[in-house]
Amino acid sequence: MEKHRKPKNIFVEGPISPEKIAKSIANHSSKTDIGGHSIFLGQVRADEKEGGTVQAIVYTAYEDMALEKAFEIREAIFEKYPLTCMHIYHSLGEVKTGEICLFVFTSSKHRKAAIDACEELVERIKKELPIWGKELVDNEKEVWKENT
Amino acid sequence: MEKHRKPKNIFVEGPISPEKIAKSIANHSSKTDIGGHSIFLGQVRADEKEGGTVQAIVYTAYEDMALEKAFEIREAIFEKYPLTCMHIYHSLGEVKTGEICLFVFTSSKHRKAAIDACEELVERIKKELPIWGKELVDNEKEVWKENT
Amino acid sequence: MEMVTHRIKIRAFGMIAEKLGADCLDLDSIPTTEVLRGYLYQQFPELEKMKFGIAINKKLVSGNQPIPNEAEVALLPPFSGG
Amino acid sequence: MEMVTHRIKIRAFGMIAEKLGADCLDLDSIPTTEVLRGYLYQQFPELEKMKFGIAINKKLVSGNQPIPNEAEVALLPPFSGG
Repeated sequence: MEKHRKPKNIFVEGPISPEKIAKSIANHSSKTDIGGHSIFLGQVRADEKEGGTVQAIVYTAYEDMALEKAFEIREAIFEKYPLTCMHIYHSLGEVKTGEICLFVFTSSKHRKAAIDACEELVERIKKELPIWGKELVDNEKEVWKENT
Repeated sequence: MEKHRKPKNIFVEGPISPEKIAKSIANHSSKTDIGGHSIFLGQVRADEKEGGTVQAIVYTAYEDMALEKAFEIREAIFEKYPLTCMHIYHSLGEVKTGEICLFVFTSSKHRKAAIDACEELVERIKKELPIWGKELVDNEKEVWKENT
Repeated sequence: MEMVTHRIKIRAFGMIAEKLGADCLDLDSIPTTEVLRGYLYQQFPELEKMKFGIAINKKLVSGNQPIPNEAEVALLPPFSGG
Repeated sequence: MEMVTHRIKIRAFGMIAEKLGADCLDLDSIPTTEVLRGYLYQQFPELEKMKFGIAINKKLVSGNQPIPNEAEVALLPPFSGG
């Protein structure tokens, strides 16, 4: 049996649909050692920018590096918390306001591990993955986002 | 306009379906000031008990008191965190192993408020709502759960 | 001529209801939670070994508390929702 | 007779790619990240006002670092995923 985990693709073209999230949840009903799931969803906001309102964000990434880094983060979080499962999905391309661009999902026997791991994952994803969002404003200006 | 919030029903007969969760997520796509959602799901575990494996939990509640208390918790959490939305659903009746019995959903402009509020809600729900789970074991024994 | 009686309604949940053999019980002449516990322990000795809280009109109380007439008094074993 | 040249491949992302007008750039004779920054600032003066990190073969580096031959060197403006 191969125990070594390989980098999984985390990228989804366009928005992440609620149906995909539902399917991912349903897939865990056979894992009856899970007691709690923690989910974080990033949604594109209609922020007011100079000259207009954000209509969408277009995401690009340095994909190879992002996947390697996501794998490294996954391994570190699995090491730190007693998790049963962990899933990360991030959009590429255009995601309109109100749509989901990030889906982070952790599951564990007990709630605390799932909740803490999910929060740490979200922070690390935002800080460490080479992904960029360009906000499209309704006056056709474009503004590059920056995580703080 | 009526600004006073009234206790909402939080109880769902039987398990909470992934489709209900998807629908609840989709309902928020029109709220374009939301930047992050935090979700916690409680799932029934197939724990090993004296004489067998848990097959299901049957939930009962002191419903009137639970709704009053849930309302009080909701108000306190809305007071403490800048949330856009908050939803709480808890099963009554039988929920089989692998099925979802608790769905807590918070949304905010920024992720931190949504994540912190969700975690606090889950803790308070488990500690303060008069709800009881009786575990059905496969040898037909019944074991009352107790939150710690 | 009718006597004015102090009546309360007991609601029991979870394993307490199982021990009582009922969800509901109408009692009179139970002026305080201490008297209530004494009465219940006398009637249902098994309860003495069980942990349960008391809510009066849907509010948890602690220590010895007066029970108003017509109150709904709930016997609440440790919660286990979620 | 061919000279052995030190070649690197530059990949640019986000607003850095916009300023460069390209996602990719092949350069030679760039032995260190300091030389790379100097070259880029000279060719694209606007970059000097912009914050960007450098990854060599998909690993972020800091300070002045040697760039191996055939390396893939990425210019990474501040991340904004999620």
